[in-house]
Amino acid sequence: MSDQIDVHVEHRDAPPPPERKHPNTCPSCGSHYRDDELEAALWVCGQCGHHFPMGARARIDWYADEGTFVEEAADVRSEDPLEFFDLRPYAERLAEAELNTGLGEAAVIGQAAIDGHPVQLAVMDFTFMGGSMGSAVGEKFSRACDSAIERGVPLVSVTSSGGARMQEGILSLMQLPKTVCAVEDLHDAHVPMLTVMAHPTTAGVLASFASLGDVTIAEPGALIAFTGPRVVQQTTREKLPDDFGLAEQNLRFGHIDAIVPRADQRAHLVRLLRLFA
Amino acid sequence: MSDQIDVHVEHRDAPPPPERKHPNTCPSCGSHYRDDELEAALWVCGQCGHHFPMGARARIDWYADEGTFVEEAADVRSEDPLEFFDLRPYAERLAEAELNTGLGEAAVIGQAAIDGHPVQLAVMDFTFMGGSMGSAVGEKFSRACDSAIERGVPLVSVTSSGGARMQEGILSLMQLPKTVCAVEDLHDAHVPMLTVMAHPTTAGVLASFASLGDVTIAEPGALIAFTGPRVVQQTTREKLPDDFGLAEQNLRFGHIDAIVPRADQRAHLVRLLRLFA
Amino acid sequence: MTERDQELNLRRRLSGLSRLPLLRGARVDGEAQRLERQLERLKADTSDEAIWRSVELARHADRPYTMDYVERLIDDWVELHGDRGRADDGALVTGLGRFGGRTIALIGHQKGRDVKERLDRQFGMAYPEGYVKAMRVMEIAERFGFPVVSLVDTPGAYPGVAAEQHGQGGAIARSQAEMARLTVPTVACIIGEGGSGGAVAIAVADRVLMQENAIYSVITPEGCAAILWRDAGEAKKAAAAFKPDALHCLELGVIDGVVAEPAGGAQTNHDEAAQLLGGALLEALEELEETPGEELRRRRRAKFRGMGVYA
Amino acid sequence: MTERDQELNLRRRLSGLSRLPLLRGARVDGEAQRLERQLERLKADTSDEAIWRSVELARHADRPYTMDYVERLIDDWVELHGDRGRADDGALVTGLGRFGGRTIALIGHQKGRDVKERLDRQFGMAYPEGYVKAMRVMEIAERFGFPVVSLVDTPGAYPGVAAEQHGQGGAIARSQAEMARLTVPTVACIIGEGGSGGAVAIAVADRVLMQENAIYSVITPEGCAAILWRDAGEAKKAAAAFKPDALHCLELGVIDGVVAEPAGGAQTNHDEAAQLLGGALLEALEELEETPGEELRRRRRAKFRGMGVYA
Ligand SMILES: [Zn+2]
Ligand SMILES: [Zn+2]
Repeated sequence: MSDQIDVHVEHRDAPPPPERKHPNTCPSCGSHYRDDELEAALWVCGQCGHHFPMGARARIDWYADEGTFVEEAADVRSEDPLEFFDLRPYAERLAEAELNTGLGEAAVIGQAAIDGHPVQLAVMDFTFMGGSMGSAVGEKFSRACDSAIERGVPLVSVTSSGGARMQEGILSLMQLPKTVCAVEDLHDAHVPMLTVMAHPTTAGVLASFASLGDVTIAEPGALIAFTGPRVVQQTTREKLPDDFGLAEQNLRFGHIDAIVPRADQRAHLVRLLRLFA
Repeated sequence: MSDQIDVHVEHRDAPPPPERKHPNTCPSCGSHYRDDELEAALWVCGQCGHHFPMGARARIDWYADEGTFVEEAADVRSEDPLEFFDLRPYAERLAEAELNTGLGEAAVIGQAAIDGHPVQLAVMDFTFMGGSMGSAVGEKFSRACDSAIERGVPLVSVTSSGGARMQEGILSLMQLPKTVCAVEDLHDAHVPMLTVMAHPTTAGVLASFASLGDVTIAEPGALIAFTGPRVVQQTTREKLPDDFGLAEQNLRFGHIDAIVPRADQRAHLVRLLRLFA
Repeated sequence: MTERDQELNLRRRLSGLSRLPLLRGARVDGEAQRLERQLERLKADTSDEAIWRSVELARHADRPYTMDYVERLIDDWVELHGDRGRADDGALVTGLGRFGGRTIALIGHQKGRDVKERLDRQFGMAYPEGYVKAMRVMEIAERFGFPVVSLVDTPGAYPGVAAEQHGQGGAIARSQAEMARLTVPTVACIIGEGGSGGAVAIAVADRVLMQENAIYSVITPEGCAAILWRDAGEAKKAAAAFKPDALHCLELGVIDGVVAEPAGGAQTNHDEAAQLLGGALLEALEELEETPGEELRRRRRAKFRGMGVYA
Repeated sequence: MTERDQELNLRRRLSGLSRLPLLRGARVDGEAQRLERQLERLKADTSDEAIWRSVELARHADRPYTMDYVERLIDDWVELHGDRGRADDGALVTGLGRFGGRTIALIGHQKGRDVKERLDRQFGMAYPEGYVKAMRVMEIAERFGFPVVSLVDTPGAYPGVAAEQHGQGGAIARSQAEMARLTVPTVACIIGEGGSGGAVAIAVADRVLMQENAIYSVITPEGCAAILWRDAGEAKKAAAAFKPDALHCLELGVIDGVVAEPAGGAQTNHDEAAQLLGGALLEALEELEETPGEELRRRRRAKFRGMGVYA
């Protein structure tokens, strides 16, 4: 069933655990990098162009003019309304994620300027529970919309998510209409929304606010799919095209406006911000 | 080129000339009918269900409650702004068409009631120069929209046309945006438009008002295509599916709401009129 | 636990609702009374066994589907077909009809009763084209002021190659956006499986109801079990953990009411199930029709924007 | 005929315009002056030979295409891709950019310069997906108040099996309807071939211009000849009969102005052609921007509803 994707993807596309392979090893060409090398290269492989995951804070540092970012809603945290317990309690997973990532949730929002253009940022982070969207992520994204409306500045949204956060049950599904309603408020206020889809943008996030940007660009090689390749294969036994679900296929099929390598994204956003100013 | 369709279709789908085959011979099963037999059967073959062309006046008699039809814009006639002359002058073709059909143009419009529901009618007639749309047809359809708006009653539009009328050159193409603008005025006034597509509904008429109904039904076997099969074949050399462009294919591909045999159309329209009342 | 203890427990649970953000002013008037009326229903069994029974009944082969309700509740039904682009998706039925004296637009998943129909309708799993068709009918409803009723019954949106290539994620997002824009009254009811994005795509409504034995969830129990317990056989355990049943959805403020079914489940008596569903839909519509369209939209968005639990 | 006779003849022709219904009140202010300014241009040759020269120049392999103008006229160009459903149609380019200090949305057919690009772009013949893409960009323009500029250059919409199956006729109709709904200023210019429905789909604009050697027609000369003369070789005769050239389109009230080209045709000097086109587009936009959006829409519809000649 297609809804399995939400967590399948989260697991499948999670960075491999460190004990198996060093996270700075390029999965495409096998090149190794020191942390500072990768950081200087915006987490893009200098050999083959593979885009490593980029954390929310690093991305904000890269997009925003120095010293302009003012975080909002930093204190919003997930609760555990279902007292969800599978092999481990959800509460424990949350605590661990915060500890490992230094983030309170899978999204960071705030005000910033990009090349002097004031913007609102809403940036997801895949390392926090696979970027999954629960009540906290939904709330933070919605507040970013409101803040953009209040200030009359464009919203720049960066997505990276395996989908809805299963551990919050039906409330995680409700973050789809919640964020959609927030974007509709944005639309009604004639505030632009520019979306950058990073790997992976799937399931519940793709099926809600991620797909509603006025202009949508994607990172090269990003998986952008409602249902990921493994579940499609398992469910339908179809033969998958080589680039199934990748940004390149999505461009060909008309779902996104452009694929922009990370190094060019800031300039691309600045150009768009001038157009929507 | 796709624009060739406008007149190709007009010629290809015109009823075969009387000297070749009697017009009351069913092209599907070869059955013969007397005029009065066919008329009593709504010009549908009793053997195989083939829908013969139905003239505008006959269709109005069939749809409208007896004595309710009041024709409008009956005096609108085509002019010949280009003094168009191919193998014969356009003016001569027009005169001949009027003589042969007893119609002033390829569309008849007016007020009527259907099962007591007041409606506006705009009905095309394929026998008048292949139902082609020139300035007069465009004007009559537009006036039908205005009349429907003024009276606040649904517009029932029956299409049967090979496309724009080449002999009026670019002015015939302008009947596309003209009729589209008329329908948009209708939409803005929240007046419903119910469309019945008869054989053939092609080219310029399909690419304008015919496609903009709120609900669209088609007659069985009607050709509904922007570019007809012969031109597609000649231009692209593609192998055509058996039911290329027919109502049945259009239903499968999501272009129309239903295929309704002629005998059931009146009841279907009455049901829709109750819903939109 | 005595019956009295149970009721006390339920009352506590109900009062606990007011801690949820969606009850902090975002809800419509009369909400408290409506929830009050649900108290009786909340006395029902909410054990893990009861949840699993809902899962089974929601998927019961004899459960009434959308068209079974259309036949019983709608006059002058005219089905509308096609997305005006490339397909007519049989998994999602759309049309116009008379219901309680008014014209409504109806949108509903349809699973199919026999093998052939199930295949034709992809077991109720819609392609993007299905959601585009739904949006077209919503636009007609908006233009003519017809209320929109949607009946949700899908394991999820179709998970295939073509569905992805035609933009499944975007279609689900835009269908929700369209519902968030409407100024006509909208009522949705989960009548069987309310599976993930494919369900919520047509359920962004002023009133969202669930039949007593319907389920509404972000993932199937099997899918959840396969991932978290690494064993699809643990579906029952998964369902108990994420609680897709109507009572828990009501408790979490995700739905606005529970619609009773005949004793033993809707499959036992389609006519009675239809009567009960019809009554609930009509009550919801009549109440909504008193509110101006712009205000309906404002409240609808506020309701969904209030959903979730966070600190 | 002396030059004086010619001018008298042209003045007569110009005054004859007032008999056409579209000049009976439906036109915008300043129309008379604009036509007056065209008088100079109307002195040009309107013989059958001249018409055929236009047909040849409109199709000239070196004629500037949409992207040639974008490169020369637009700053901060960002192309927008895709219909959000199933394809990105290369025959129709859409994007945003700065033009004369304002952000505009631009829509244009693109034929392709070399063999590979021509095949990729289907010789400028768009699929329904191309028109859906155009509509999406029009919606962005409407939401943010960007004027829409469209450059028309197509033999016609793509005449293939898939194009029909995906709803070519409906897409062309809906693209026109979308343009009829906009409240932002819209300017279209035929920059080469304006072929039939595929052209008018993006040309329902407040101001429709034509380059001096562009053609705008309901059918290709070859198509017309094949049918009416039963000989495609009679294309020249057909063109003379249906008069697709700019001057006759102006005379018939179908376009609002003629844009000069470099001597010998736009293909001789792309830079100069772009400068002339840019000036005309800018003049039209600046004039339109003085009018409120609702009024623009009203006048736009009135203009097109006034087109045609009948008794
Ligand atoms: Zn590499
Ligand atoms: Zn027969």
